[in-house]
Order: sequence, then C-alpha cells, then structure tokens
Amino acid sequence: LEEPLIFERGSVDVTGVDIEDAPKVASRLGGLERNRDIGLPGLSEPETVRHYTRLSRQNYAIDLGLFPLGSCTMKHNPRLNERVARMPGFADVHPLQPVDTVQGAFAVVDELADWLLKLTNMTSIAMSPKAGAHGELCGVLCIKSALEKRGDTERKIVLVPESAHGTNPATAAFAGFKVENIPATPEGRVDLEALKARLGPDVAGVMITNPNTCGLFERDMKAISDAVHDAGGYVYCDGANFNAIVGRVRPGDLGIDAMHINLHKTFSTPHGGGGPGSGPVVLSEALAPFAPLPFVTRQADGSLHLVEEETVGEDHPDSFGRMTAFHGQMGMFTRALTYILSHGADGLRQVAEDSVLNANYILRSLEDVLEAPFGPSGPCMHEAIFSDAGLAEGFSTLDIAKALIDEGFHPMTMYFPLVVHGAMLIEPTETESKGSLDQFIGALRSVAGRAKAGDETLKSAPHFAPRRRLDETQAARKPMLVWKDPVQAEAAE
Amino acid sequence: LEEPLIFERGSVDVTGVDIEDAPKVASRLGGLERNRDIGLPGLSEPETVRHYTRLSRQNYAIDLGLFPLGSCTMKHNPRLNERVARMPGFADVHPLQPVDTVQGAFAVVDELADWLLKLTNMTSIAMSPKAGAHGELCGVLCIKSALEKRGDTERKIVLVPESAHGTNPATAAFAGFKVENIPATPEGRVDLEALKARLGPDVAGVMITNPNTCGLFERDMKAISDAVHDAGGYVYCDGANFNAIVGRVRPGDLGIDAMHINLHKTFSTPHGGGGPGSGPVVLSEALAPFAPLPFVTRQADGSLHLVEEETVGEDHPDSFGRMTAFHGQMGMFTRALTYILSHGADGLRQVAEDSVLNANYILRSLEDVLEAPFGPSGPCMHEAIFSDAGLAEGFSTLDIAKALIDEGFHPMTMYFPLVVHGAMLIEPTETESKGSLDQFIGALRSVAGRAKAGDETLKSAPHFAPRRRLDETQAARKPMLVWKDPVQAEAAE
Amino acid sequence: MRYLPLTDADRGEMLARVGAATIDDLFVDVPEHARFDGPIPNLPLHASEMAVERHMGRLSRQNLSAGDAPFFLGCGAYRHHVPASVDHIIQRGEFLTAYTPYQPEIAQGTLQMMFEFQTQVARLLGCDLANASMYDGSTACWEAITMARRVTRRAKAILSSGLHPHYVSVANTMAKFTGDVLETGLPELTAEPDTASLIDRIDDDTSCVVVQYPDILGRVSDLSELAAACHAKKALLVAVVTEPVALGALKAPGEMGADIVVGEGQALGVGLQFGGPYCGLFACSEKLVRQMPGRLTGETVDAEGKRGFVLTLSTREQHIRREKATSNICTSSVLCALAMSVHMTLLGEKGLRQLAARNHARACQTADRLAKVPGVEVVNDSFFNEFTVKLSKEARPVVRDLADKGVLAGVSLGRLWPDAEALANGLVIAVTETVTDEDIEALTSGLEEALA
Amino acid sequence: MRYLPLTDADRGEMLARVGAATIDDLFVDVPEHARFDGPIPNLPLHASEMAVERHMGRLSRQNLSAGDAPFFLGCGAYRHHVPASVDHIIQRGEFLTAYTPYQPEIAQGTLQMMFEFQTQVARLLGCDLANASMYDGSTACWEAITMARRVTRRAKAILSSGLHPHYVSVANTMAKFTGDVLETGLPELTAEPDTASLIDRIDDDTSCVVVQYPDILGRVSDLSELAAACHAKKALLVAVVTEPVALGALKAPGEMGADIVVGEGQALGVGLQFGGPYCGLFACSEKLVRQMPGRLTGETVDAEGKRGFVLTLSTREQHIRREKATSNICTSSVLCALAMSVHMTLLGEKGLRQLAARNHARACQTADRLAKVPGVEVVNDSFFNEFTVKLSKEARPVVRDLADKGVLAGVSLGRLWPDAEALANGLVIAVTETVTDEDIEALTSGLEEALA
Repeated sequence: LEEPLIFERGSVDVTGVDIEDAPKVASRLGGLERNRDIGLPGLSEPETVRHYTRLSRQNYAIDLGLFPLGSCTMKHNPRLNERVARMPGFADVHPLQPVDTVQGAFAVVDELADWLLKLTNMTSIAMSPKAGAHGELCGVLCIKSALEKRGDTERKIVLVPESAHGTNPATAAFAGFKVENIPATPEGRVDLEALKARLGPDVAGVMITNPNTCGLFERDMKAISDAVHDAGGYVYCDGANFNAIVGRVRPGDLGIDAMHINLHKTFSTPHGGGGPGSGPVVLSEALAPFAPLPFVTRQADGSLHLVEEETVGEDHPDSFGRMTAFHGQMGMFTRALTYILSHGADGLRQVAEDSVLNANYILRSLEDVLEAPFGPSGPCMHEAIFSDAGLAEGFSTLDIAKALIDEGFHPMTMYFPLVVHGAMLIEPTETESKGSLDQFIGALRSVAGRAKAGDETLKSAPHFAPRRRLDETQAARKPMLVWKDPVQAEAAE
Repeated sequence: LEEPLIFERGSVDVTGVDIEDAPKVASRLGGLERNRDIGLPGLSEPETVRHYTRLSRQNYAIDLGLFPLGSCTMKHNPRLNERVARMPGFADVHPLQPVDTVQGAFAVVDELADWLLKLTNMTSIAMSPKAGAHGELCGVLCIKSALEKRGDTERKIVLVPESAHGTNPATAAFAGFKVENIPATPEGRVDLEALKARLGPDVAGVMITNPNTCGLFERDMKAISDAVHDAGGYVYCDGANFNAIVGRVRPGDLGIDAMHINLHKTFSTPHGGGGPGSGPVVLSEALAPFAPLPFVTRQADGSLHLVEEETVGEDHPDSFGRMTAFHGQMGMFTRALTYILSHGADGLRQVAEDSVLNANYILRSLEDVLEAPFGPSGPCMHEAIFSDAGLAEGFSTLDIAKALIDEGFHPMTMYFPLVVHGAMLIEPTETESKGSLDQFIGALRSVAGRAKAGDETLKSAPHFAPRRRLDETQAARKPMLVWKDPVQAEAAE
Repeated sequence: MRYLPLTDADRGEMLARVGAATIDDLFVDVPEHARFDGPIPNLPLHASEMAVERHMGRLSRQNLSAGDAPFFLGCGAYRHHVPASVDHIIQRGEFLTAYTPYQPEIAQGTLQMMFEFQTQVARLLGCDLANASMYDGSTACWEAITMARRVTRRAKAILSSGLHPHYVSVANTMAKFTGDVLETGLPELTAEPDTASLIDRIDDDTSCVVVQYPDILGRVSDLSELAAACHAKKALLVAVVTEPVALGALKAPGEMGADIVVGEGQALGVGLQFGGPYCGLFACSEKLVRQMPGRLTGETVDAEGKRGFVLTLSTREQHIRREKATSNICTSSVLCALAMSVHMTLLGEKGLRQLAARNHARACQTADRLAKVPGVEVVNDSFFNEFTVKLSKEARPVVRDLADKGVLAGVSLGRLWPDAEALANGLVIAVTETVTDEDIEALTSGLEEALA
Repeated sequence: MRYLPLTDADRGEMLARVGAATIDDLFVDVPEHARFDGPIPNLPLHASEMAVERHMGRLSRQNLSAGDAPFFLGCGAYRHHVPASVDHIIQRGEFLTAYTPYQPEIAQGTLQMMFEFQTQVARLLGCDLANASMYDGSTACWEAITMARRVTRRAKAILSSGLHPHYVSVANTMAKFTGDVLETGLPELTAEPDTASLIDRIDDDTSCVVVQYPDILGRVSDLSELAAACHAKKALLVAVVTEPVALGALKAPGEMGADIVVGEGQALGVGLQFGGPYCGLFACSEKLVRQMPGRLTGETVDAEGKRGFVLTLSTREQHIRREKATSNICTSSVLCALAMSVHMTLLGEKGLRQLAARNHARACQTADRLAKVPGVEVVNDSFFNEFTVKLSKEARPVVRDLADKGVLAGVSLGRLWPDAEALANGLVIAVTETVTDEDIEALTSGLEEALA
C-alpha cells in the first residue's frame, strides 16, 4: 500500500487531540483574528501513528543495518541516551529560568565541557554552536577576532585542502575570508612544503581535517601548525573525523587552535534524518578570550554561574558575541555526556581502536577488487576510500551504490572527497560486528565484480527498494516544494 | 537479508551490559555452583537493537493497518497509556510494599473497578484474573461456590452455545463441569425454547457470549437469564465482545451473574503478540460473596484497604480463594483506566456506536460478493460474519485470508465460529477511518471476485509477505521447539 | 475524541449505505429497558490527554516508588536494573500492537522471538524445552501440578513448605474445585529447607513434589536426591524458580533431575509493576511435551523451503480441543516474554553470570552487616540474593515503621502468613545489584533503631 | 563495553587480515609525542548503565522542572502539552537513527515527512513555501537578513526593537564579521509596538525590516502597512514568529505581506529542553526560492513513474557550491521538524485553533487577574498568550524570590537587557494551556507578597 500525504488523507475538521474549551473572554488580538482557512489537515491519533509508522518503514537506518557513510560516523545510538534526555529535569526546563533553579543543567554543560577539554587537551570551549558547520563558523570567527584584536586586518586568505568538506570553504567565505586550496601529496596528505611556500602576511590561517577525508592521519600536523603559527596564522581543525582518535590522540598536542566536535558523530547523539547536531568548539589559549556567549563558569563555592551579555563586559571583554539564542543543544549535551560516561576514558580509546580496525579490515578485504588510491599510503584511519578506476566502461560509483541498496545495505559516501575520481568513502564505525562487516564485504565484492564484468542490471538498481531511482533533474528543474491540491492547482492554470 | 537466530549470531562471551565487579566474598550457594555451560548467547547493545528491530519488521500490527480479527477487538493502543504505565509510581512499586506506601496503586484499582461496575451495572468485581480465560474461570468458580454454599451439588452441567469461544467449554471442564451444547436458531441466536427445555436440576448454569460470536445481540438475553435463574442456575456472560455495547448497554440490566471484561480488547491495552491480557470479572449480588482474593475496599476515612488472606476470614468468609500471586495485572489497570478517563462515558458510548457502524458498513458493502449467513437477521453488532458459500470449487476461506495478506491487510478470523461453514469473522473496531474501511472493502471485493472466478494464484498466496505459506503439518509432526546447534545435533544422531 | 477517526459526515454516509436512519437503528436488538438515551449516568465525560496525564500522575505520586527508597523486597518479585533498550524494543509498534501470531506469514517477528525465548528459557532452567510463557509463576505452578496429574494419573501433590504462600494459595483454590489433593505445610525458620521431609512423604499416590528453588526464605538445597526419590515412586519433581537471575550462579533444577520447571520471569526485563503483568515460565523434558499447557512455537519451512516459525501442537489447546484441552489458557504473556528475552540476549551467559555473582556477593555483604545488629539473627546458611532474618520482635510493625522513614526493608513473613505466630518475627531481605552501600547503611541503622 | 561488538578473538583475526601485529601499528602515522600507552589521564573509566543513569538522574533532580511548579516563562520558548504519540514516533529507530536522506530510494520516510512539513509550515506562516528546518529561530533570523542582502544587494537591515534580544545579539555578532549594517534599538514599555517608527526609517539602502510578531513583549500589530512601506522602497519585510501556536488565532505574517517569515517551531511538539535542540522555520515567497538557505525536499517520480521525494535545489548548498553557497549550513533539525510535523498533524486546523483560543483566553484571564494586584500594571493592549507587566519594583529579584518559593513567574526584562534601566521593572508572562487555576493563584499571591 502506498502511503498518501496527510493532505490527501486528513481533513481540517479532524483532530487527534482533545483540548479543553476556551473560557469565554473578549478577544485582545488587536483585531488580527485569522479568519481565512489555514489549510492544515488533521488526523485522529490512530491514523497519525499509522501514517508515520508506515512512513518510517520506508527508511533505512542504523537500527536496521550497516550505514557506512564516510565522514558521517553513523554509529549506534544508545537508548540510555534517549531515556536520560527525557528526564523531566532536562527535558522540561526553560532556558531562561533563574540560574539557581537549573544548576543541574549547567552541571551537565560543565561536566561535558571538562571531558571534551581533557580529551582534546585544549584550553577553553564554546558549547553553544548548533552543529558542525556552526562550530566551524565559531572557530573561524575566533580567528578573525584574534586577528582584529592584534590589528592584523590584512590577512584575508584561508587555506583549505581540496579534499575538505564543503562546509569549510563555505564557512570561511561566510566570515568574509577568501579561500585558496592547499595541494595534496600523491599519498593523500597535505603537501607541507607547498603549504609553507604559500604562507605569508595575507594568510589568516588554515582549515584542515584530521584525520583527513582520504581516511589518513595528517602525519605532519604538528609541523603544519608550527609553520602556520610561525607565519602569524591560526590553525582550524575540522573535527568531523574525531572518532578515529578519540581517547587516543589529543588534538591539542598537535598545535591546533580550534576544533569543532560533532556530538552527533563521535558522541552518538541521534542524527534523526539530518539533525539536530551539536558542534562545541575547543580553543587554544590564543583563541580562548574570543569565545562566544554564553558560557558556564564554576564559582569558588562550587555553584555554576552563567556568563551572558550582562557580565561579559567585565569578565570577558573580547568575546565575539552570541551565536544563537539560549545555551546551545542541551538535549544533545545530556546524550553525549551519557555516552561519554558510559564509555569512560578506556572505552573511548577502544572506540577509536575498533573504528580504525574495522575500516582497515574493510580496506584490506576489498582492495583486490576495488582500486584503493591511498592503500599503499599505509593504514587508514576510521574510513577507507576507493575509486571507480577499473569498473567496466559506462559503470559508475553511483551504480555500485544503488546496487548495494539491493543487497540490503545503505551505500557509502559517493563522489567525496573530490580529489578521488568516483570516490567511495566507507566508514563502518566501531559498533559494527565482524559478522556485519563480513556480510557487507561479501556484498560489495559481489557488486564490484558485477560492475567490472559489465552487468547491465546494476544500472537500473535499486530493484528492491521502496522506490526505483528518482528523477532529481525534474525535481530541480520544476521544483514542487509544497503540496498543492490538484483540483485547485488545475483550476489555477 | 534474513535475520539469523541469536544462537547463530551471538556468543556466550559477548555481553550487551556492563556490570560492576562483584566484591570478593566467600560463596554461600550451598555448594550448588552452576559449573556447566548454560548456552545463552549474548549480543552487544547495537546488535541487540538491530536484531529485534529487524524481527519486528516481519510483523503486521495495528500500527501498520487494519487488523480485522473477529472477536479480538484489535483497536488502536493509545501512546498515553504507555506513558502512564511507565510512571515510576506505577512501574517501580513492589506488590508487597506496606499498604500505606501504595495508596495510589490501590486508588487505580478502586477507580477502575468503579468504572467497570458502573458501565456494567453490577454489584461487585474481581480484579485479579490475568486474562479473559482466567476471568471465565473466576466466574465459573463463583458459580460453583454459590452452588456448594447452598448445598446444591448435583448440578454438573454447564450449557454452552456451539458458537462459543473454545475457552468457555475448556474453562467449564477445568472447573469440573460437564459441557453440553445449546442449539442456535437459524438466524444465529440462542434457541430460547430449546434452552428452556434443557434446564433442570442438573444444570449449574449457562455461558453465553453477548453480543454473540455471530455478531448478533442476544435479543432474548433477559429472558434467558430469567429462565436460568428460575431453574436454579446462574448466567455467565462472556464479555469478549463488550466493545459493541460499552457505554451504551449495561449487561447487569440483562440479568447476568458474572461477566469478564477483556481489558486488552475493549479497553485498549496492548496485545503484544499474544498477551498480557487482563480479565476482571463483574459479579451480581448473588455471586459477590464468593469473589476471589485479593481485593481493595475503601475505608470510612477514604484510605484504601487490601483484603487478602489475613482479613478475609472475618469480612469475606465465602471468598473462594486466590487465583494468582499478588494483585492482578496492575500494568494493564493503569492503561485501561487511562483509556477510560480519556473517553469518558460519552466517548465510550461513541466507541460502541462507531464500532457497530463500521461493522455494519462492512457487512452491507460485501454481502453482494460474499455470503452473509446472518445478513437477513438484521444489523450486526461490532463484527460481520461471512461464509465460504459461493466460492469456486476448491477455494477456501484460507485462500481468501492469505490473498488479503498480499493486499496489505491482516486477514479476518477464519473458521470461527464453528457454526458457519468456512466462517470469516470481521471486526474492524471503531478506530478505523472510513477511508481505511473502503480500502479494505475494495481489497476483499477483489479477492472474493477472484476466488469465485477460480483464480489459481490465490491458492499459493501470500506472494509478497516475509514468508510464503508455512508447513504447519511438519511443525506438528516432528516438533522442533528449541534451537539445537546443527553441529551438536548431527553429532548426537 | 482523539482516538475516533469517523467524522459526522462519514457517519452520515455510512448510515446511508447501511440503510439505517440513525445509529439507534443498529441497536434495535437491545431490549428497550436496557437502552439509554445518552451516556451512562454518574460517570465523567471525556478528558484531554493533559488532564488524564495529570490525574494519573497524581495517583502515581501517592506511591513510594522503589527507586526513591532503599529497597529490599523480594519474595517472588525482584527489582533489577533493566537496560533502556529493552523498553525501546517492546515499544516497537510491530511488537506492541500485534495479535497472537495466527497468520505466521506476517508474524515471523513474534514467532522467531518466541522460538528464541523458548530456547533461552529451556537452557536457563536446564530443561529440554519450554513454552512461550504463561500468565505468571503462580498460575504456571498450578498448571504444572495438573500436568503432573495428567501424566501420572495420580491426584496427590506434595507442596514444599518453602513454596511461595501465594503459589500455595492459588493451588489450594484450584484444587478445591478440581479434586486434586494437596499436602502443604508451614515453613520453619531453620537453615535447612524441608527436602528431607519431602522425600519421606512420597508414596505411590503422589503425582508430584513441588519445591521452590531458592525457596521462599531464600534457602537453596540440592534437588538431585529429591528427584531420584520422586522417580523411584514414578512421581514427577516440579521445581519452581521465582528469581531466574539465581540460575546464573546456581545449578539449574533441570540439571538436578526436575521433570517440570516452572517459574516467574519478571526479574529479567519485566520490572516490578506492582505485581503484574509478569511472565510465567514453563519448561519440561521432551517426553512430556504433549501434556504441556500453553503456546508453543516450532520451526518449519515455507512453500519455498525457507525456514520459518509457526504456533504448533495446538491440538492441546482450547480453541481446537475445547473442553478436552490441556488448559483453558488462551492469552499468554508474550510482550513480557519479549522483554525477558531481550534482557537475556543483552546479558548473554557472560553478563548473566556477572549479574548473578554481583547479586550474591552484595547479599552476602548485607547479611554479614545485619548479623552484627543486636536483635537480628540470619536464618540462612545458603542463599542467592535473598535471605531471612529473625528479629527480636514482630517483623511486620518494624517494616511499617521503616517504611514511614522511607526505607523499604523487606517482606515480613507476617504479611505472607498472617496467622503463623512462629513466623511473625521473620523478615525476608532481597539484595540485588540496585542496592547501594548507602542503602545497606540505611537498612542497618533503621533496624538498629527499631530493635533497640 | 556494551556498545562494542568486537571480541578479542575478532580483533585478533582482523588484525591478521589487515597485516598488523597490534592495534598500535594502525596508528603509526600519529607522531610519537602525541601517543598514550593507556587511557587519557585524569578521566574516569567506563561505567554501567545503572551507574550512569543514577548520576544523570541526580543532576536532573538538581533542576526545578517546569512541571513541578506554576510556570509562566516564554520569551522564545513555550511550554505546551505534547501528545505522547509524538515522542513515540520520533523514537522509531527508522526516523531516529537515519542520516540525511542522500539516498532517496531508501529514505522516503524522512523525505515525505519533510515535504509534508514544508507544506504545513508554509501554510501556517502564510507563505508560498518553506524549507525543511534550520538550527533554530535565532539563526534562521540571521539567515533571513543575509538572504535579504543577497536579494536586494543592499546591506542595511532595520531590526525592530520588539525582536527577541538574543536574536538581535546573534545578528549583531554575525554582522560584525560580514559587514552587514544593522539598526537596532531598545523597546519601550508601551502598549504599541514600534511599527510606525520602523516605517519612518525605511530608505533606499534598506535591505529589509525585521519585525517579531507577536513581539518580545507579546504585542501584536498589523504588518500590512509595514509591508507596503518596505515594498515601496524595494526592501523586504522579514517577520519572525517565536510562538507558532499564535498563528492558530492570529493572521499569518505572509497573509499581511511579509516576504520572508522565519520562526522558532519549538512550541509545537519539541518541548523546552533548556533551549535546544529547537526547530528553525524558514518560509518565503516562491520567487525568492533560489536564494533560500537550508535543505529543500521536492516531489518527483522514480524510474517506474511512482511519486517520490528528493532533496533538491542543492546547487544552493555548501556541499556543491562550497564557498559560493547561500549558507554554510549542513545539519538541519529534521528530528525536531518531525516532532513539530506530527504535532501539527495531530492538531489539524481544528485542534490548532482550539489550542490557540484556549491559550489566548487563559492569558486574558491571567492578565485581568494580575491587573488587580497593587503594583502590577499590564502594559499590553493586545497580545496572544504572553504579555508584559510593569511592576512597582525591579522584576529580576522578584522573579528570583518567587523561584525560591517554587513559582516560575516569567522572564524579567532585566534578564534579557541587563543594562537597560527603563526596562528593569518589566516582566513577561506567558500563559499556555498547561497553566491551571491554582497556578494563576500562586502567581498572583506570590506577586502580591513580593510587591507588598
């Protein structure tokens, strides 16, 4: 059975809630009563539950199987996190309650901040960024603030490797910088010498992902940091791939100045189909004074104090200001802290180790059937990358991905990073068992074999999904972004 | 992907829980340490969640669509019920806590009891029966106790209509009665005259389902009750079909002496794949003294008092004793009370009306394509019955049922009641929308048409379910009721 | 009416199709005197979700929940930590809102789970096979007694004095009506269970001996000799387990020769819930399978040869056999069985053994601590996570006093056997992994004060 | 390590396949000085689920949760009753644990829901179309300002003094770096919003006017004239809605001519959560679509011609356009959007209007009640469910005093504008359907006492 839209099934006369009658009072709406129809259909509760339950079953999810999207860290989302986030003291408190009535909430912020600082060996942390890209922006704004503070306003360039996430250049541009690419070595790492050559008085800093999106640890990270610092710039580290090193390597030991941490990747908060995320940013001593509002500080008496607009003038004159209303993604903080406490320092180290082991296992189990451009560069970190070299004429990474759907798996990240042709970036995460990896490897070997042999059925895959390949071109050319009643729509034409 | 068994996937060395180390103490297990392997495989939490999530997706459920099992009342299970049942004051209290510390729990029992008594207009209620059949047993034991109390020990016969649920005769037999059938009239009701003729000093009572399993209200119920009472017997009413009349007709007004109420049918507690149920039994004044332990009484000061073994001697000397440990299905009481309060007396009446309307809508929308043996008897109650008359040679009710699976629906109850050949008993419940009924009617019309036309593909249906027809004969002939390691099993042979 | 999808317009159209002028026309068969014009009187009308939640929340807060107090109650219901994923899984709509798997093609989720559950339970209890759950332990126990009667064609069952008194009550109630003969007795506050006395009493009329393990006072004893004695007289040994976690540390009854092992699965995954719904366990040896009550799932193949599962051996059951069924049971406790099965899967053998070890060690520590309190005497030599103490005064008021101070100290034997003076000073104390050091201290000082 | 499925045996086998002797061999690229032999120091080791739950529970109980107090806070975050089914649905693993729907063939659940959400939001806000959510209202507001700059190629935005000060702060922070010019100001404690003054200030350099509706003090005013004034100068009108329930009673900004309507969806389905995650709303007129930030879902067909949904117009986004994208946003707030969408579906137009009507009526009753308290002056003539009172003394300490007595009285303007003396006596009071008569009495008597 196909599931219709709520607009096709529901009615504006139906409601799935019972609401007490409004007492009769004279309206004080300033004469702005909404008299025209809104057009919001309602469904009774049984119909609502059924509609969304049916819809949900058209989704793939980590609860159903391996979700090897490279750079996305689709790991298991523990159910304890969900239980904790729903405790009334967390779920049912208002962000503007008097500070005395929310000491437990600030304690969560403080405790999580402490963990993140110790795990990264950094000086300070901004908790409020709402997601990874927002965290990047936070870091870049700290850099810009620091440059302005020292009157160094001529530095307009931010250097970004070609393999970077799209958010990096977008963020730098958003903050008013110009973006230039850093070249890579053939083995997939930043070309240190080329970088050094480009550094100078116009360079504000670099944005580097480490481990990088080719799945490699930037071996020269410390040297890069030193060179950038020597040239008067700052080092931003994209922490999207922190999962590979959490609990095992502290980015602060590598000289970076700022790094965001995706709580929804490394620390298991649910992705929920595309968000919410949460992107706290750890900062070096050099950037710490510029951290955005608000933040929490612990007083001598142990009570927690909130620094917002009110007191910032005295205590933190260089803060660059507020990035969002309220305090950040509290609901994600509770989940991330729950996860961190569950694992502990030893468990997190094991997370990094198992995630790297799983990725290497995939890399070495597939490199005979798929081209692994950086296979010879040594062990990968928590993701393995392959290219489309060697597929039969006319067969692409897309075909492999769609065929994997028919095998019961979510495909890997396709065509990213851009530096690898037809890239397939596979990140299994540590929460996959060996049995699960073996199944996936078997499926991918079979698909790769068929793609090399030129099996035409691949091109029309998937065959067994809720939908066949969708026409994205039509969607973009004549966008239909909201539902329109076909009767009315026709009448309008 | 096929989902393996946990025994094929898990390992005795893996665990999905972390448990604090046991302090070292000298064991006091009486020398009975379990040294041999138990053979319980474990899975990590991610694997566990995935295993059961995948399994769940092989199920049909009311959350996915219409579930028209006649006599089973598969209605929507409100999520508020689940939230309430998990409140710590209900979910996390021990049945033997001091009575002062569980007044709220007894208040739930008391409030639910009050509703059920008022909805049925009966005198007393036994809350502890664990399910419908347990409730039947409770009622029959009350009857037996009453007979014994008055020294009337020669009454060995319980009369049961042929159309009764299997539990009725099984219960009567379990309590030591002999069962005799009551004939039905051609229009599908109890034959009052035949019943009267059979009554006599050997008859303990009757067990009658009302509305009956042919979907009809027993129009002569009061006359039946009067006749049975006149003959010295008691009237047990099977309340499985109470949904058709809840809030609209009070069984106590029809002269019955005992009736169980399936909280998991009429009052929306979840069925959960076959239980738990809950079967409180309402009793007439004649049977009230014999109600089982424990029960709750309200004191003059408003506090709630628990009557168990301790005080029963003085206050309730005729109680026939205890049917279960503790107090009954508390977790179902909270859900049922939540449901009842949500609906109120007006909403429950609407439940009965809509459930009856939905069933009649189905009856009248299908009787031209399927034989409705009692269609001419007038309106049905909350379920509609059809027979296999008119299907092509070699086509059966089973084929229709299995073909409905391919149409995306759960089949109706098949081959019950026994009085209709190839019976199909359809109970839509009130929580189906008209749109949902129309879809179902359309599907069933199409299937019926094909069955009449002799479409052979029906016989191999379902084609699109997680499994094709299963070999039940093999399962029964050579029962494999537990998993055996194939290696060990082979070695053993 | 948030649960009712029909609109008045729908109702009108549908009545027209049905050929009725009003809804009352569909209730014509209800006699005049039993009809109401409106809602049944003296009952409130419908209420919003918010209002209902508030009302129920108020009632909930009138209870002292176990998590809010040092908590030591057992005697057939145990408080263990249940992983959050268990509740997540049982709330999957496909499990929660499915019916009995009568259509196996679209119920493999429930059926496979039941098959796994049967296997887990059989292994845990040390038996060949198990069914897919009963109402609870007490009713499962009675079913075992009647099954023994069917198997042996004898009517006399000997019930250990260490059997939970509610279980004894249930059996007594039923036996009154069925004519079964039960021998029962009061336990004594001694270190040894009544195994020896049971052995003495077995005779040629005995259908079975029913013994609880660990027993109601927490004592454990080897059942092998008892089993041999039963078998020598062609009687069955029925063992009852109310704390399944114990079997992560203790030999299983099946290993020691019990023919039928029944139990209460609540401790694993189900939660306290004020006594229900719980999860009755029923396991036995393979040769007795056709006399078993309750639902059974079996492995088979589908029309394409794929493995699948179905309800089987239903010729034992009431919907086929009617008055000749092995039991009148229809509903089981599948959702609780699912919770238990998920918890067992999460634990695995490793986790179960760790959990059992921690329970036992903590109970030992608590017993040692309490033994030092003047007026407290520990009765047991052997126990798992539950033991009995004899106080210097009547236990029931002591328990009530401690409850007033926010300590839920255990189950007084006076609550279970109100008339038995010899037991009045007995208090059964359960110690699970949920008990903290502070909890033990609170119990100790509470008892010190009460007994001073 | 309950979340880690690999056993040591697995690890050994896998290392062998990889060709590494130890796990350290896989970390060879990490420089020596950055390696540890064991866990990172000064941090605790792993803990059981029970221990973590206990710890977090303790922290949770250090907060006074809204449900445990008479509660009147608003100012951008509102407490409404969320039906239990909303939370059930967002916990479906297929929604909760899915990623961004990059593979539409196996993500139609999320995509169709997003399409429905876009339509619901567009209709609610009175616009042609809406995106599939932003981080929250404050960031959506800034995105609207930058979008207006792109559309008009002008850099000056005029922000109403009635705009939430956190939203203003966010915009000010960003503008410092981007070079946008913002005109802002402090609100006055008067019955009228600053609409007239805004109209006066629009000039040919103005990219947009940003106005909140109802504004931070709860006031509402007709935006039609303001929209006309903007359009006359070819500027855009950006309207901000922080309480979407209001639009069940009040005309939508889009109906009154706003070009972009952004907002905070939290009030519907999401819950308070101490400020996040929330659900940013972003809607605009059709002609502006290619300048919109954020994800968009569009309808299309699959290879068999069946209707389906895909992410579309992604050429605006960072992963394609990189430094030329309309925004750097990647993550959105889909799970919160789902919660909001489910709540809107449950309500429907009928329920939303009833809910809004009840909120408004209860707020009116509360305002009338408080107006009688000596020392309390109600500032607003018009409002929805939130209004401002001027106290006879500074509001911030009054709020703290009442909190000590267990009443959460509202948001003092001193909390929002710590330096503005003219606002110090202002208190914003929100009254939703969750407020009871007893709550209103508690607030009233609390204020009476505090102001006496």
